[in-house]
Amino acid sequence: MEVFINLLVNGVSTGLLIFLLAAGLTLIFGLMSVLNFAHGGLFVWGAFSGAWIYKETNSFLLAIVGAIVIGMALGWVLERFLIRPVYGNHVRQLLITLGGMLVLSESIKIFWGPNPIRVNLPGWLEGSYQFDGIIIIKYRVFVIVVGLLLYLALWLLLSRTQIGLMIRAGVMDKEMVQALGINVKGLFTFVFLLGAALAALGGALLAPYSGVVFAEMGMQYAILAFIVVIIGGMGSLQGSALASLIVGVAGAFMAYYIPDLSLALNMLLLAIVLLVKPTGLMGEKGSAV
Amino acid sequence: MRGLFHKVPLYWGLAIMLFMLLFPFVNDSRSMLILLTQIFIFAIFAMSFDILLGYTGIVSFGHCMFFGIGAYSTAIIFNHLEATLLNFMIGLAIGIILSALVSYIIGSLSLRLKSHFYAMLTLAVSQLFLVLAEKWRGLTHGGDGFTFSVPDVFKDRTSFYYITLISVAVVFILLKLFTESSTGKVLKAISQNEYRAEALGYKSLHYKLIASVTAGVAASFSGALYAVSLRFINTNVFSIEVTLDALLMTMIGGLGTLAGAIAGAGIIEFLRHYLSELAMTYPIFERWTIILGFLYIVVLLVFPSGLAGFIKRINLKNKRKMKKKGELQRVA
Amino acid sequence: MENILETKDLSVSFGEHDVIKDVNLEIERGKLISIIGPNGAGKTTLFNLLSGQITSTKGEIYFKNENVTKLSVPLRARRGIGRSFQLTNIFPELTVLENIRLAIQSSSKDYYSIFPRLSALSRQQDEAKAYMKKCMLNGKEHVLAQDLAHGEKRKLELAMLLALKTELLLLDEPTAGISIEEIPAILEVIENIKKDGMYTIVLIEHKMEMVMHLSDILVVLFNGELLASGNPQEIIKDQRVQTAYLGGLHRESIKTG
Amino acid sequence: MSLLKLDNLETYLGQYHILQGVSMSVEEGSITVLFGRNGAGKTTTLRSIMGFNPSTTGSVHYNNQRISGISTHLISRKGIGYVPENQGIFSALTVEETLNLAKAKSKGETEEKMEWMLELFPDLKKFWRKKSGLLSGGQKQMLAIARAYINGDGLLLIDEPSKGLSPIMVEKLMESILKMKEKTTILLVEQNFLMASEIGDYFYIMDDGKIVHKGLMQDLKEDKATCQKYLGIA
Repeated sequence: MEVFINLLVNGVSTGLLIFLLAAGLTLIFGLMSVLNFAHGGLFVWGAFSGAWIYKETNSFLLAIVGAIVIGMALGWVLERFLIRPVYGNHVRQLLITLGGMLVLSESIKIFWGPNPIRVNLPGWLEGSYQFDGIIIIKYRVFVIVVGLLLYLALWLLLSRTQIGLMIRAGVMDKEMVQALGINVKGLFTFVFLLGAALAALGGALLAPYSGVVFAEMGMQYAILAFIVVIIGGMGSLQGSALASLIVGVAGAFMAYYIPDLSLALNMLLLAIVLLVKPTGLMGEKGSAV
Repeated sequence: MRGLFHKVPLYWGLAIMLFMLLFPFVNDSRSMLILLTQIFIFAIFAMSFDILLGYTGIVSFGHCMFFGIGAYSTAIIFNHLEATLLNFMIGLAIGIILSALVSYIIGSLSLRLKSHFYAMLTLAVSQLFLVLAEKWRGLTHGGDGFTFSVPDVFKDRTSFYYITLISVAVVFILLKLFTESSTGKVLKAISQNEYRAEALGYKSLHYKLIASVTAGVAASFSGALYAVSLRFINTNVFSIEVTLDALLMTMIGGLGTLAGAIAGAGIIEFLRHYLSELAMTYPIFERWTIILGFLYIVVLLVFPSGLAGFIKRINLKNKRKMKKKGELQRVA
Repeated sequence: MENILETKDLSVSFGEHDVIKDVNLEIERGKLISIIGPNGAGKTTLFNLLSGQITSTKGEIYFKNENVTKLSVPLRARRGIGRSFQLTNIFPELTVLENIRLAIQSSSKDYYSIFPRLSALSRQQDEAKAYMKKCMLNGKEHVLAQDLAHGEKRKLELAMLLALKTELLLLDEPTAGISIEEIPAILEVIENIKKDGMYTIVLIEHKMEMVMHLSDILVVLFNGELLASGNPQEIIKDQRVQTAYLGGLHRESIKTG
Repeated sequence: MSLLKLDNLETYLGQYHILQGVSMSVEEGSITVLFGRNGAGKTTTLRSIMGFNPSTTGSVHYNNQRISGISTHLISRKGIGYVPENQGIFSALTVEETLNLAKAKSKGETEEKMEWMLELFPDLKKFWRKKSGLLSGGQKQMLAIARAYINGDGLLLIDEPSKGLSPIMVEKLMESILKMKEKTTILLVEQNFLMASEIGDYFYIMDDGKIVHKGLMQDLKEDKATCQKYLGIA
């Protein structure tokens, strides 16, 4: 029982971190059908800059804010210089964002060296809660709370605000949104920066959680996020949330019981979804085939 | 054979081949031979990628897996059995069969999906192979890798140089014939207008499968040669950088030309060689991957059709100029 | 003369809206039939039904006495139903010859061959040249399709249809988007094909002079129904056809529906 | 005074030369109908005005301001509402959300416009919280028109509103469009001659990317020869 609860908490918190990364990917894809391979690069930049700022200033809050700011700045550069020139050309988008990914993760090594760096938990989040033999690590609870709050905030943004309305309409018919006097390019930049901020935040939260960060982490998590986005259905926020939790929880259990197969598990999930419902759990736009 | 090779490129090809055949007599610098051997091996790899991206329009981000399968199959055979040519053939055959199988399975699962999905799926599967190679230590010795001995004919730099040179030439001719065959034309047609190709009665999935199996097999061959050239292997052969090399080489040389892939392999390998030499004095160049990354982005943004496209454009301009001149003269 | 194509009560509806209603057509081999009717009458939909792009909700299609109602586009193409589109659909980066060869390959058996067989190549070459001649594309063998003039692209498309061993050619506005100077050449190609006697052509066309000049039979479609068919000269004088074109039959259909 | 003026527009779609020198003007407070067969270039004309398919040469002036060459959202903000051929319905948004979105970048009396539209199309009020994708074809067309009017009341571009609708529905729509003339100017693309000729003031006829005829609708109705040449059969 203790093991079960611990694994569940682990899984949910990992799942929510993946969700932060996947949310941006799926929103960007839904609005502009741009598949941004470089998204994982923003995540790993968030992780490193968060860890670095925390070490320098000893303020966790500042670390998170700094990571988000840096992530957004890089996101702006990506959008402006890599993605805008290749709008509408899927193959070139794929190719160029992969290049962006490479440059982002390699430049990590220039700033912080090629070796993994250690990250410590902030003091007030160290330790754990204990109930009858069940040990729950504080930081994981913190991640779960933050993740849920962000999901709620995103949901409110999309369903209750005017800009959310514009985004939802844009996903369905970009041209018509323009014809209503709304600047779709501006809207896209907004969504892109939002996605970058979420990815960087995800990275910054992950760093103390895993205790060590390394440049290749970006690609690893990007693949996880892609799997989640496909399983959930391209362009669907709820789908991504659900799939993140599935992947996170299933991964946690797998890592405990059959550790060698944990990545294979995700591939298996992916293969099943692609075979049975290529549009994903909650995808309806028919982005597949 | 008219139409298969236009005359001028044929002469050029023969001249370059002749030069390469004579090269070891002119210059026996060991490092130069090694560099050229490396270029030949990667030229095969890049050509195999060109079949996918350039001729069929399939974006695969996991091409390294076939390279790695070929490399590991040969390496593991040599690790367990004697270093004979026969065993090389066995290792090669295993690699090729495995690659054909893997590419067939992945292809039939996902080639009917949109390009995004295929790109992602191949990336994910190739990472799976990376993990597999790291975890299956009994066979692969994990990330540390292992060394092995190879037949003597491969050990001698000059003879290995010729083996790889002839391999490039043979693979080039085979792939050229393939792209000029009826199947090759259908591939080209699919990359331009898939819907229309279907309407002509071609089942595009079958043709894409043929392309991806062909590419997988050729990549596996280059991987085997690569392993032999190093006499050492580790999980790096499954890394995303290997796929990126293929991308970079074909993009720089120009898609859909095969010769462009060879030229691209030459450019990238030379560049890498000199950059790593520079790194001895300027440590910043240790991170030459980032330079290649920037180069790749610049090529994509500024010369989307690569070196070959650039040359074609200049030729076209000249032709148009000549034509104009002719017209003017006629008017005069 | 036998009928190459017959439709029986062919109907299709999108939602509650009937786009084609109980169309019964009988098309004789070797004839040129023009389908006319005001916009929205269902002409293109009828074409889509015949070529297999969409499937009917009711009724059957017989091609050479075989029921093809349920067959897919490629299968119908194999049997000899071919269609040109309103926008030209060729492979821009292949040469004219290669484009036609692709079509020949598709209709011949050796289409999975991985290495070129020289004998097959030269046979295909000759065959392709014959089609090029029929479609007046002589001398353009090695021109990339993208460098052709607009009208020539249309001709190439027709040549590819013939190369597919198409017996029933469905031509959707073959002169649309083509400059006035190039139209006579296209007309000549269509007449060339018709003269052969092997091909049956169904045409959707708005240019009435052309329709009157080419057609053996005129079919008028209105609101998805077959309003009239027969000799062009007589059809054109039909009062119902005249009003249909101005949208005038709407009121009547309100009464009946 | 002419509210909208197109001067010698030439537009290409890919390699196709669709508009080959289109000049026309729309008088303030009128309904102008653009006729022509399929593929004549009517839809492209509207799309060129909206900036979706900008013309390579020529100009569009609205309210004596040049609007060709600026991006679509800025053109829209000048007060031009657009109803596309496929209606452009945001199927997952409710009627309420759709109309609220239309207000987002609109100036002036949006509440008043909204009220009038709901009065004109009471169905919209009835299905206020329904997803627009679930509306009937006619209701979707009403929603598209209401959205365009609320978004920009200076000029409405309406592309074939009768397409795919039952004759009764078409008649109802045309009546509503005629009523809307009280407060706005309308450029209507239509195939249904009898319907459109009853509500239109002026007409243009396009063929092969050119304007081949124009004038008062009254005159066209009597000009059987022109009617037959361009709209009917020879």
